[in-house]
Amino acid sequence: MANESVLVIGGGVAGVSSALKLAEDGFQVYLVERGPIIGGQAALFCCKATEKCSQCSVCLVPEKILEVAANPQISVVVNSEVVGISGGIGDFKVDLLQKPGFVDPEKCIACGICTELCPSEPQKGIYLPFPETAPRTYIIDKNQCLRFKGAECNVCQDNCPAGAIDFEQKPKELEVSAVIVATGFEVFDAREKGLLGYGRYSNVLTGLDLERIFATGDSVTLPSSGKCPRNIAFIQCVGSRDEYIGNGYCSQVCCKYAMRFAKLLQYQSPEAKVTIFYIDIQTAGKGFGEFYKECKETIRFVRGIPVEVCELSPNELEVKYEDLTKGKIAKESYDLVVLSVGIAPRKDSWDLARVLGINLGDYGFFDTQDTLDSNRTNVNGIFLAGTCQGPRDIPESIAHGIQAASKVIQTLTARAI
Amino acid sequence: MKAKGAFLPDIVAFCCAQSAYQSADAAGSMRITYPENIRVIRVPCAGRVDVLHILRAFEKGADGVLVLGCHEEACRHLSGNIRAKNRVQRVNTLLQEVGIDGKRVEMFTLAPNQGPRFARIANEVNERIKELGPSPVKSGA
Amino acid sequence: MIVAERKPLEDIREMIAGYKKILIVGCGTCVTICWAGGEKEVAVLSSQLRLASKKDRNELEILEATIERQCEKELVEALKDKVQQVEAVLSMGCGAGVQPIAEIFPDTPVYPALNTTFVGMPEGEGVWVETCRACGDCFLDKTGGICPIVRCAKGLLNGPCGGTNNGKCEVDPEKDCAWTLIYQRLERQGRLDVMRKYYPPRNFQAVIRPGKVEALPA
Amino acid sequence: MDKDLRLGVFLCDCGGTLSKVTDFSAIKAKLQKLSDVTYVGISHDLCLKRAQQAMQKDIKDKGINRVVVAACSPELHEKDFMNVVQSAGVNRHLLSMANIREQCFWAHPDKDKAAQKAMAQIGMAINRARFLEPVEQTQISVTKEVLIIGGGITGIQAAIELSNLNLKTTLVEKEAALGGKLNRFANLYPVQVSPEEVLATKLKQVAEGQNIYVLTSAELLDVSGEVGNFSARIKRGNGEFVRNFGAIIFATGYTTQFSSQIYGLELSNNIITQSQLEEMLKSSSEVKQIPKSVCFVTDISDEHSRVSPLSALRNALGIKEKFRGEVCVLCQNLKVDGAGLEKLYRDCRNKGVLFIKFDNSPRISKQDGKIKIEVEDVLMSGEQVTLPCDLLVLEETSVPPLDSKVLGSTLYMGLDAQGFYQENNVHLYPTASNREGIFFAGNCHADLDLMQALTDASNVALSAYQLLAQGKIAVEAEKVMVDPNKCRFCLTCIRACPHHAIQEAKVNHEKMVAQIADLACQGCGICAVVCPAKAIKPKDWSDEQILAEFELLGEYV
Repeated sequence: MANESVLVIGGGVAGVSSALKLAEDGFQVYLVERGPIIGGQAALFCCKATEKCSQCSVCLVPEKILEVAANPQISVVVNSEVVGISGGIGDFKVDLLQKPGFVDPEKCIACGICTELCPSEPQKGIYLPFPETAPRTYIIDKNQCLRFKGAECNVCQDNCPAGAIDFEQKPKELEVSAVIVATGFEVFDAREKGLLGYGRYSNVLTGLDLERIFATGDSVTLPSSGKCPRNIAFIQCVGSRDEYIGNGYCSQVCCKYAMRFAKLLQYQSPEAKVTIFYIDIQTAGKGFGEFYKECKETIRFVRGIPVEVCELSPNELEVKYEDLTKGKIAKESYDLVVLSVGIAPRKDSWDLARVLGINLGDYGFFDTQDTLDSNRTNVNGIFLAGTCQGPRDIPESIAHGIQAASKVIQTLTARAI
Repeated sequence: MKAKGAFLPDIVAFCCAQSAYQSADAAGSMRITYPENIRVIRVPCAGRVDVLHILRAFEKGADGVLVLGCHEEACRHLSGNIRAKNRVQRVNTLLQEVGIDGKRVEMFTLAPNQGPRFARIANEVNERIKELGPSPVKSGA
Repeated sequence: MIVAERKPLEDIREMIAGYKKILIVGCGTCVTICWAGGEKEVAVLSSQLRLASKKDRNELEILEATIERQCEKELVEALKDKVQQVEAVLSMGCGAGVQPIAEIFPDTPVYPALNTTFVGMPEGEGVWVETCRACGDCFLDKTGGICPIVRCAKGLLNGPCGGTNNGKCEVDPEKDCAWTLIYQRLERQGRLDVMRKYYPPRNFQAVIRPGKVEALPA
Repeated sequence: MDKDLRLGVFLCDCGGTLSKVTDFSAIKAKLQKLSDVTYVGISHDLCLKRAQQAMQKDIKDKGINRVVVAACSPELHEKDFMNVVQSAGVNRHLLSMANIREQCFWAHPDKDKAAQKAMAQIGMAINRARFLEPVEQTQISVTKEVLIIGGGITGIQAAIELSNLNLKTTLVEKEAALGGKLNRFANLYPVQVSPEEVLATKLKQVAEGQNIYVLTSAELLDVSGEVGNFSARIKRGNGEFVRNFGAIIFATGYTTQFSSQIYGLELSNNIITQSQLEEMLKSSSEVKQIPKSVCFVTDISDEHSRVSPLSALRNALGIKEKFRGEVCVLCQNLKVDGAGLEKLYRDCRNKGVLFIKFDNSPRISKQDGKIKIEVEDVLMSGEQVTLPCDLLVLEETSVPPLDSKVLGSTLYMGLDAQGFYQENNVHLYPTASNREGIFFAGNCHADLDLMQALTDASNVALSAYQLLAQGKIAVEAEKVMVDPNKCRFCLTCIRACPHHAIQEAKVNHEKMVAQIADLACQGCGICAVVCPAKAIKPKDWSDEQILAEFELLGEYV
């Protein structure tokens, strides 16, 4: 399979898994990422282990990123988007619009001197977004960089020992035999559910916020007071199983992460009370039934999704929900409310769909050709991987990424004969 | 050389390369500091850490020993972290027999992406060992 | 095989108190296999002793050696030059190992670091159970290969007693009733008639201590 | 350790940033004083090719035979440096690294303390280097054929994909025909294709696949050997034969089991299990009396598999389509966390299927043949509902096939609490067993729906393919070594090895000793620790190396 090349669009966990498998098989892989670094959403998530591993699989991500960084077969193209494609399987021509990234991954040795010297204060204009990035490259933050504020600043460029910073970078064209689309998902924007108060009340967070908080520190405190939360409510299915907002599907991850976080919060402060409001608890998956049973011992499960969250005082939130046992509206107060936001298709999927000529299916996820093949699209040679095709958790995204790689290899093998 | 008076414990931390060692790196990358008197020794799995390694560390003058492995059920070798835990317990008793406080050796579990947790563990353990004072077998102690 | 356990450290320290230089001898056979006196355990013990002496600020130098079998005089001879260097020897063999060393080196005090517990077999990782009392008058032919003298809490020859309870022993409900096992084994072999016989008390005097076995010349 | 040690120490100040913090020339000076240190070099960017070429040259020119690199974390560039060392003609394992960036200068703002720690770390790495040992690379040739156990959809799919990848497969199925559950299911909702169709297309592909050798009414008896060259004993009819395979894929699926104690009900003509219903729906022959009202009870036991709730949904719709009539599904939690399940649930509702959720199990009684179901409907504030029902369908629990336990133990593969196969590490290696070269796919090891099972199949197929495609596997010979003179053959390591990589062997045809299979060994070092005779040495992590690292305790601090 040597000297054939494959384009993987999207540097999330699915795309990375595809890329690694393809590279292992001798393909030259272009891993194109719109953002400045690969790893995708999961790279910003946190470990949810207590004494025991809760098997959220987040820890697989940094490891895979390092593998990509170390793999000569994979060239990572960041800050880039696919704007055009021509030809067909075996010889696609792909136009990349490469937003200037300014820092050349090939040259940057991630020494950190640029950050040190960057005059932009307090927020630096160039930095390493988080450990284990790949490419292991510092990025320029246009909102902070003085140069982008009109100043004649060249400090980083002048002082970079590797000469990696270059404010003019050129677009690219790639020639590849096949394409894997792994553009991932968007976290549902909880603001669309205005009544739940996200964005208005400081102590209403989303699952994503918790991920970030635990990823950067190792404990959560109330945004309002800095105190440790004592009485926490999780609200499930925010943006999932909801035809009114056009997401008539189960996101498949929220029940699991909510219960893991609930356990983690209680591990952090054992006296914390946790309530989970739900429609149906999804417990399929190896060993998860047992985990649910464990949770039921320390966590209160309430059937029914609250309609409204109000702020009584900066440190007190009131959750209004229908008490199904009594059949009337009930009010309970909490100091922290976590919205279990689900997986939504990327709003810009349609643009890529147009560029590549592939179909969108239910709810705006990419569609497949054959009901029994979740990778093949209507365009021969273009395959799907991960959450851009439908909701998946991390292990499933990895598996699906590998499956896509397998389909590519099989298809190209068949052509070779 | 050590500043007189202020007691800086010598702490040996055996770190599983699959998890703890990477979390130590992460702590550094995130510029989260922890006591510099902790000597990290990289091992392929917490299951590689032998009762003997720990005892010898004390012979060489360690004031405390840390064994850091993967979270339970996250061991690549299924039982490595559990074995390590049991060995740490055995060392506890072996040290007690000798008359050294068993609390000088401890086991913790982490994930590779838990830099902050690594730093916290390092700090806590450092404080605990300071409380206990220099190891009684240490020359000059 | 012979199963042994290490003595508590303080007992061992008492024995070797006052010596400045000792030799710890491991045995490469039974006690290695039951994790009591192999090269590893020799290293652990000497490390412990060094720590203890450092702690109490009294000097103690330790030599280590592990030989194939301590119960063979020829093999023990190999220790000669090491023994000459030390004031005392600490044997990590079974009782049968300590004695040959003491005999070969009559001028050097030899101390046991282990308690020899029983003849048995491994049950799980790191667990050994007694299976033979070495009574010298084997009864297994009549019990389907299960020894009631060891495995029945009462050592009955004509079991089971009234206390057998769903296959468990009344003395220790954790343990299986040996006689239930025997019954099942014999039933399986269609030899239950063996159980109907009465067996008079054993005369363990049959073996005059110390026991001796003289095989025909090979 | 080597008599003639020539240590080369390569310091990297990471683009000059680290030397801003501390004086590298001072470190260099100190290091040069140490015994055996023949060369100390300072570089600014060892992670880049240019500097690595220079490093390679230095190693050659100075005749260095042990390399110490003090730079960023070994997690980042250790492999690169190993390659440099190798390219310089020194064994790639004679490299030892000191992490002076992440774990010193980046972690400790106090420059002097950071520098002291760095010095100590380098010292430790040097001490370790003295005890490094070479490990030779070799290749082991493998059998380019895969054995697949289980001819259900997962096994079939794996076979097809392997065949697409030009790898021979032998597909072993217990029963007389391939297809497994596809032969029993009446529909595959939410997948809008009939099981017959799916099976037909798949069997066509199997027939067309050049490299697929199908064995029906056959069973795997036993496996010996190691990854790359397993030899499997297979029983067919009353014949028996042995064949060699490079890898083995288990796709033995699951079976269902009805336990009446969950309900205190015995099965009868109008109380049936899901699988009985499947048969009923599948059979083309007309059913005697068509049930007017059908009730499903699911998610009632503590068993949380996907299988049973899903079949309730599938068949609720199926029965609605086939017989009309009242259909009602009772459950605690509706399981919709799979592709298209929420949609399927809505279809059911649109077609008029009634869903009732309970917290307390419904009371089911039977008077003169008539079934009466009383349940508190939690969605109606716990109101008592009594349901007439002339066909009650009860859930089954999914259990592993009978023989999986036996196979599991004969092949030293772990089983989980329910007796399904346990992956090597459930989330790290989803389809790998604890043994190299043995894989699990489908419901024999996890709780999957159809699409997930297919994904699983591709995953194992690719793993097996990438393991065997080259016809040989590169391996590090004796990276963990047993000293046959010290080994007492106590079996401790053999029992302890998590990957079953150790088995018995004879040295010069008599003494039995433990021997480590290089291919199967994953280098965790557990065996070395449990060995009571200290007979096992992992060359990259030997006791000497580890102990050498804290020789310097107390110094530099």
